[in-house]
Amino acid sequence: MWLTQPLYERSTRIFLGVLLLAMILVTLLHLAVPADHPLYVSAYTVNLFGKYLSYALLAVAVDLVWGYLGILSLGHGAFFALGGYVMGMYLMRQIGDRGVYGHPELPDFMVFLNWDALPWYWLGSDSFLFTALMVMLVPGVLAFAFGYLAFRSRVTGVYLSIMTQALTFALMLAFYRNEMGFGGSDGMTNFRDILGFDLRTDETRLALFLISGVALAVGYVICRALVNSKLGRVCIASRDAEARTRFLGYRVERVQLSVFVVSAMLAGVAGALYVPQVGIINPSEFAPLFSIEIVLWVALGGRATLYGAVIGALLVNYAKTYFTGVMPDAWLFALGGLFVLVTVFLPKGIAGLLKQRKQAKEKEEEVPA
Amino acid sequence: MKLLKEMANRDRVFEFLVPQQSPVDVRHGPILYLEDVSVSFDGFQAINKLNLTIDDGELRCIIGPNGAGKTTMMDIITGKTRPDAGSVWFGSRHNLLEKSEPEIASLGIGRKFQKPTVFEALTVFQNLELARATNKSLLPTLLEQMNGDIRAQIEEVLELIGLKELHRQEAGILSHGQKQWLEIGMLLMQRPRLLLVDEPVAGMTEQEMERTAELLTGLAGKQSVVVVEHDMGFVRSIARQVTVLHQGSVLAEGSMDEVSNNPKVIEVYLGEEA
Amino acid sequence: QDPIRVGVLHSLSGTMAISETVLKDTIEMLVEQQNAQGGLLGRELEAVVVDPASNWPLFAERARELLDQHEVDVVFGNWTSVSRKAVLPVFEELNGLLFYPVQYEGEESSKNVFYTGAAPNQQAIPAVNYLHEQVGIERWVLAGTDYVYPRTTNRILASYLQEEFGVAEDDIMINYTPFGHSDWQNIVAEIRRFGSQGKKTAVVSTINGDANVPFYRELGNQGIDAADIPVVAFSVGEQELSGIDTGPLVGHLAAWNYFMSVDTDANYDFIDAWIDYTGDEEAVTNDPMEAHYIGFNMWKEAVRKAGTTDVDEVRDAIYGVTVPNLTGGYAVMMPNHHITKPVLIGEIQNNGQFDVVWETPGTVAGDAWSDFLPGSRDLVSDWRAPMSCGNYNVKTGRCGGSRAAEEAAEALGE
Amino acid sequence: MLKINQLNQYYGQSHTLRDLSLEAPKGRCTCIMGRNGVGKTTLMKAIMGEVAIKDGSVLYQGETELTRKRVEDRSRMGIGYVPQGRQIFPLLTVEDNLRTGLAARSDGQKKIPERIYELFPVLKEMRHRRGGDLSGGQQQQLAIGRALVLEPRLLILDEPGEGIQPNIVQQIGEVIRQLIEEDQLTVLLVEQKLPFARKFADRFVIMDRGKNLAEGEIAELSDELIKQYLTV
Amino acid sequence: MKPLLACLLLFLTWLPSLSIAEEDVRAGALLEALDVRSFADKGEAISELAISEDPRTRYWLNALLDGSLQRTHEGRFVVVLNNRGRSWPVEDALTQEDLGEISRRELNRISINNSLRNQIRSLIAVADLYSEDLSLRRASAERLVGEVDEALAEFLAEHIEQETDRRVQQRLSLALAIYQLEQGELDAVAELHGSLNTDARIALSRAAAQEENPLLAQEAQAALSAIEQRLKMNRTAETLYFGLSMGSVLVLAAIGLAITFGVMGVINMAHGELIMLGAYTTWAMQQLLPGQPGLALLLSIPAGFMVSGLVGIAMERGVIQFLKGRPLETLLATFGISLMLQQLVRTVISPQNRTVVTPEWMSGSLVVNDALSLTLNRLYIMAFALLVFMALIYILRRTRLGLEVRAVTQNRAMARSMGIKATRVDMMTFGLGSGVAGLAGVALSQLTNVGPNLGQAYIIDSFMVVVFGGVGNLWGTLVAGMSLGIINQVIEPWAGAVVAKILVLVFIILFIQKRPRGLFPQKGRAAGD
Ligand SMILES: Nc1ncnc2c1ncn2[C@@H]1O[C@H](COP(=O)(O)OP(=O)(O)OP(=O)(O)O)[C@@H](O)[C@H]1O
Ligand SMILES: Nc1ncnc2c1ncn2[C@@H]1O[C@H](COP(=O)(O)OP(=O)(O)OP(=O)(O)O)[C@@H](O)[C@H]1O
Ligand SMILES: [Mg+2]
Ligand SMILES: [Mg+2]
Repeated sequence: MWLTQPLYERSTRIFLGVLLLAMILVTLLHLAVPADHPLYVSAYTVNLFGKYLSYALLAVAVDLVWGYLGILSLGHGAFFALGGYVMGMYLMRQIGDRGVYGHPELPDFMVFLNWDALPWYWLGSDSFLFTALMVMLVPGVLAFAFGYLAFRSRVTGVYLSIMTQALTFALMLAFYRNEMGFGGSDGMTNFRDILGFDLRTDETRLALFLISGVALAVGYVICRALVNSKLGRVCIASRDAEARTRFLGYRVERVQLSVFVVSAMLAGVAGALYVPQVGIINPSEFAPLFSIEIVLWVALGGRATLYGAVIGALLVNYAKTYFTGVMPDAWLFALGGLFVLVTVFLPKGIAGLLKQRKQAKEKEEEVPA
Repeated sequence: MKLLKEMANRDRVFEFLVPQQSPVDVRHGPILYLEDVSVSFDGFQAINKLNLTIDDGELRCIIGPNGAGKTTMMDIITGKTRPDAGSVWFGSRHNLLEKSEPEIASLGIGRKFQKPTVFEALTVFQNLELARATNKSLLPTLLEQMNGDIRAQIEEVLELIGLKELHRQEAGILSHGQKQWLEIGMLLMQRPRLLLVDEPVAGMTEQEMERTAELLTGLAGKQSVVVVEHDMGFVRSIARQVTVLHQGSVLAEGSMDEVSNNPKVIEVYLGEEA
Repeated sequence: QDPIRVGVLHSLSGTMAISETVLKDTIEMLVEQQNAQGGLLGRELEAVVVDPASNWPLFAERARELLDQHEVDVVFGNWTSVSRKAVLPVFEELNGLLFYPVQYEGEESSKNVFYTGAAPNQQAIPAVNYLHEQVGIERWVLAGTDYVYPRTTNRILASYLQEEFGVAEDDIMINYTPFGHSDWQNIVAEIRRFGSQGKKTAVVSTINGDANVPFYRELGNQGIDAADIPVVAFSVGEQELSGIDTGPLVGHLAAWNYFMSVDTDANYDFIDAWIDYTGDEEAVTNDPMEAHYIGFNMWKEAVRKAGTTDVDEVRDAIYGVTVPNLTGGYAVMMPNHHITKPVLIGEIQNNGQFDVVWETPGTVAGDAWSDFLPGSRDLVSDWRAPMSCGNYNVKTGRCGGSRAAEEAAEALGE
Repeated sequence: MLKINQLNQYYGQSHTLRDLSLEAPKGRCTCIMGRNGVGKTTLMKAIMGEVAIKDGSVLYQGETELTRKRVEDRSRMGIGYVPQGRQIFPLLTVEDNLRTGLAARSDGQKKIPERIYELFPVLKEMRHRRGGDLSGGQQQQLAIGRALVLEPRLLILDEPGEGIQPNIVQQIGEVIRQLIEEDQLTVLLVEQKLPFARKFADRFVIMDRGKNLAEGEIAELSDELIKQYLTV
Repeated sequence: MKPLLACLLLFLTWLPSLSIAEEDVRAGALLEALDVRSFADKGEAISELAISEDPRTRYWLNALLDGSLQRTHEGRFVVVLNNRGRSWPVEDALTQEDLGEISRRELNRISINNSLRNQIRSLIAVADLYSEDLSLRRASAERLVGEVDEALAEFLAEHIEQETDRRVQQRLSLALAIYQLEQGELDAVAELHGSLNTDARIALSRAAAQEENPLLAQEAQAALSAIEQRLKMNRTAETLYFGLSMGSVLVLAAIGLAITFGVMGVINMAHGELIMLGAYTTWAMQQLLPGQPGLALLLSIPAGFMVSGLVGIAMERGVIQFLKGRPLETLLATFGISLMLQQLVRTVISPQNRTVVTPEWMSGSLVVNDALSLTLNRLYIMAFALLVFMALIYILRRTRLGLEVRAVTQNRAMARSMGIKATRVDMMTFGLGSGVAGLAGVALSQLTNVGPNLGQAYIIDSFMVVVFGGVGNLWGTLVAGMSLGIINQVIEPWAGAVVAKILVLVFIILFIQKRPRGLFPQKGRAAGD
């Protein structure tokens, strides 16, 4: 089947292997090593890794549309945030009557706004299955509506990029409004448990970390299968010569739309995994700058490689954590400098560097032969 | 060399040259029918009441001065440009003005562009693969698997266009002439009912021109071919029926000899010496 | 001996750096001063600074890092409400201690947070009292940035104005703008029209941060004078004014619990120390800095009293701790984790300072739950045993939601 | 006028020009021929500095080592270039396209020489149209016109007749001859079409796989040579 | 308003002065009376002071007004000359002798509040009616509208005759008419008919609402509806003005980007920071030329252009030139640069906002009529935006540089083959776009915060404007900026600022569906591929 096809491919195997190994290692180091041992991985770190992994999935989603379809989405944060909000609503409902006002059904911010019933769009948010569905559907539907309009009228290039930016910006402003019923600027926080498991225990954290890893693996394989298929080549074709692809008989806008929707859904899943791990979702995830940052991860890691996106996301976020800790006053210099240096010296990102290495090695092997 | 000999053997019928079953209805006349087509750009009348019919299986050469509207005419047929007035029919069933580019392409109209356009980031092989006539809607495209049949088809064309050695190269690095060939190859893979070929031999050597001429004449009969070219030698070698366009409408039509002796054509196009 | 670690959780980059960096400096200064006096419990103090970069999820991550990795004994930090909400679960889970220095919307009382800034009843309510009683305001514009603090404050104020002063609904205009709003032409024009109906009008501004400069500029340019329509602001302090040319703003008001211009020796000492610390003769002090000053001293006293930095013991010791504030009075830590504060109304002067024109006779105790909101009217907060609850409903006699209450119930059950 | 010595050029790993040497004498038209992909365009680009060369030299006017000159300066030294694929500026008007050539003129002239419009009347007609809107052949004429604006001493033409109607191709040929005869212009021409080459060139060079395999006066271009090198 | 007249009398009758010693004792007592806690008592004391016959009254009132009248701990009255820093230079309030610097700890301000400030201003205004200075008289007449009491009315009725300036006369009779209307005089309605003055309108609506005099009520009502009609028109004009001025800010912010992004194709995320640098240049200029904010502002125009332009050139040389043909990568690199520039400003200058003073000639508004006044700063900015725009159009359309820029961006290799020095052109173009961003910064410093976040606030809007107008088309940028400004300001009154912003964004998204290449797309074949 086309979906399993990437599993026979070397790069995918390496990727999955490394990911699996890392997950096992972290789990072992967390569970089996005593806390005072230098190799011990604390719950804090596990949590951090879990967050990175959900970012990595997001980056893969962006790479799918940017790298292969040529659509520079400056609004993928919107899909991520929507997935996050759907999950946030579920988590909010799980609080039940343990909120500060003790209302059995309404979240605190609604009690505070004097609402007496849940708005219709909150219906079903107490069911996990429904939530799991909506996590993909909501971003998917938005991506479909937006993409349908945009691709049908052949909005391309920077126009499309800026429109995605406008989309996420508009959503941000809208979610900041208290009347929207999503908690306004404070968003949702103070979550208690998920599926009955207490979110504040180390075990749940570890589980979330592992689930994020699995989600990343699955998402990666799906994307890989997609880009390896003929459809993937059509994507590249339409990226480079859209009109020509049409003259071959491909309905480019449908290709774009479907891949865009898949990518948005993946972003939604990433958001849903992210929220329980960081414990808050608020409109700042819709901020255009965040969406730009995602693109930067991908560019830094290496565009149109998928694994590059993962590397980029992990690296930049780790760098951010590291720098804000050790040099709080100057970390922006370091991060900004990193971006500049990588673009100037590593045009194809880190993945490009790896490829070059590999090729150089192959060359060396060839020469004596 | 071997291939060339084979090519020379005109009896041979290439598998991929067999036209695809197509819903185009040509029982009642021509395969392509343009009537009173006009288009203007910012007030400039590029096509002016153009009438043109192409019969099924015909090979038609279209010549005419630079800017006469030849490429624009092809743009109209393939749906890239919408005319201001007139009608364009494909067979007697399909009104091309109502269709989008992909629809027109899947009806069986293939086109080679004046400036060669290939997918530069894909390999030569993949370029041909994408062009191959097959169901091009979403799911089949996603699920299609490479198999021996397809590969054989592609390799055949690869050999024909002389790019076998380069088939794993990205198309972006090809030279101008190689891109021309690749585009012809893509056209062949498409197996269209009607081929629109815009200046196929620009940048080719004499011998390559001959090869192209053979290829095109070989196609005619089963498929309809419309060729635009400025190289008179080439046109002469393939032409049966020639149409001369001038300032957006037909100036003359007839056999090559008739046309090349037409004083008006000589004046605006051929010049004394040709 | 190990130093006592004091966590500092203020954004040093991003949009909030503008307000928060001085607070980081304040804590560093206080730590330095304390060390100069021989530390605390015979141990050195050490400030651990991290940068949450104005990013709310990062606040939670950083908080966890401070408590989990750096094992700090206390944290001073946060500015925005949302950042506080983001770190709250972390502090409750890891049983940390957070001193929050900014005026806020109330409606919260956590076992692990001490609110040293003003609750709405320590700022908003006295301010409108002043305007109504002393200035004779009859018509009100409640203008704010669209987020929780202004929304809450305005809701409280609207119901307070209607209930207490019988202001008609028509005489209240509520207006919200996005963060960083910069084009105020229309709104100011509207305010001008609203204010020119013959009744004395005032604007109660909960406009936040960067939006203030263009707002005041537009006021000045459209010729709205403090004498015609005074603006009383709850988020504009000396820090914000230092970025504005205050010439046209003279006479507009602000309500705080501290002004740099307050004429006390303690204040002058603090200012001088601050100027020396920053090396900037023009450096200004403001209300949240005073809140940190009070919070730091309270924590210090509590640690002394408890003889340890253990969170639970410090918490138990801190109730009732009284330290001098900078305006000539005393601040007491209440069992609801809020403190007592005087409320001052100041008029803007042309040198970017405020001149106090009115103050509450004594200090006001902070109220976690507003008396003017239907949902929270019945809630009280008292973290001392045996109640030990942040949101005890006096009507139902139950302690809602909080984790501590659950624990208490469990403990009782066993 | 132009002397190329042992030129080597690589695209990444692939060796495109191999020890290529050739000469374009002053006041004559040298025609380079060869199959597709043998490196003709690459050679032209190497002369113009658009591709980097590995080693070898390109001597201009007997003394100037072109490889050491910046790209911009080459046109200022009197080299006009008509690239393959036209390369006009699509969003500039025809007039502006022509005006770009004025930059390289040493006499600081600000006006487009009338001569260009006389040669290609169509350009005058379409003066205010965007270059990109023109038909293929019109663009080709524009590209040649643009190169002539700078009144070159050496003119490099890469398949100039491509896509141009026959009578204009003739005309272009005649113009080139005229310039050669009147102004002692040197021309380096890439051309596949034998009749054209035979008619307008003085010398020929046959290239294959990046090498110069044969050269001589155009009269010496025998059918044998053609068969040997130009047949696929 | 008794004191008003009293004060007036004082200024009229210039009494021979008493002996110095006597005078000082009296004056001391007058000032002493001011130093009381209660503002009511202070008000009394001010009236006392006003009717005292001391020639220094005006000096004291002014000092009181701007808060510089203070008292030392020893009880001496002083006037503070400069109130920044820890010690302040002062002079004696009675003798005006220089007392050197006194620590601020030693000083207590005689504070006033808004109502006292009002009182003092009115006192001064009445006195100003006699000033030689026409502008003072006009301002004073302006102030008196709506403040007339019985005593003043009588006086004014006489005074109008003596006044020579028509504007002052008109204002005074308006002021008088309002008073008369309040007294129930029917004639006054005619005088107020059609007046857009707020106090007049209030007086009319009061008159219309009262019931004792039905005839008056009726007349007043009629006058009022005429006024409403005119007000509506003025409001429309006002909204239009707001829209245009917001539009010109958008245009100004975006126009530099229209060059670096629109023409050169560099997705310049650091554009906002270049704007910020321009704004900081204005601040620095004002620091260099203290006391001359206007001159400093004018000088900042070339300076801001240079600073941002040079930084832009450095960016181009240092980074962007290596990214030729990789436009998307420029997003990455310039984003990095933008982070660094922001932090640079934070560490080198300060994370806090800086004060940029608005020069006298730029503050306030141009009064068209009582209901419509155009804020001067925005008027200037509008003109400035147009000027910058015209200059750019000229450069790009009419100069050699413009041609070369366009040639290089469309086909770099070919342009170089044509002898165009592409490197230099790139540098100049990017410098030009950046410099223009700097100009925008200079202008914005007059409207908004000058702080490290300034750029962030404008970057998204700028991209929106450029794209909406059609990339690569300067006219498009102009029209797009202006229309977005107007749309926003038209929606805002009924939808609120937040929703207006959202609606504008939605509008842009939908609009682009209709015209996928902006308002003024590049047309023709070439644009297609
Ligand atoms: N989008 C457009 N905008 C303006 N003019 C156009 C446009 N498309 C074509 N034209 C004009 O229409 C005329 C016909 O162009 P077309 O490309 O069809 O010519 P052609 O016959 O193919 O010429 P050639 O043999 O040189 O390729 C030309 O003069 C061209 O300038
Ligand atoms: N950018 C490139 N990178 C790698 N290889 C290239 C590149 N450009 C051209 N080539 C290769 O170099 C060889 C020579 O190309 P060139 O364009 O010089 O051929 P040409 O002789 O001009 O052919 P034609 O007659 O088709 O124009 C070709 O095989 C081509 O594939
Ligand atoms: Mg054509
Ligand atoms: Mg070539």
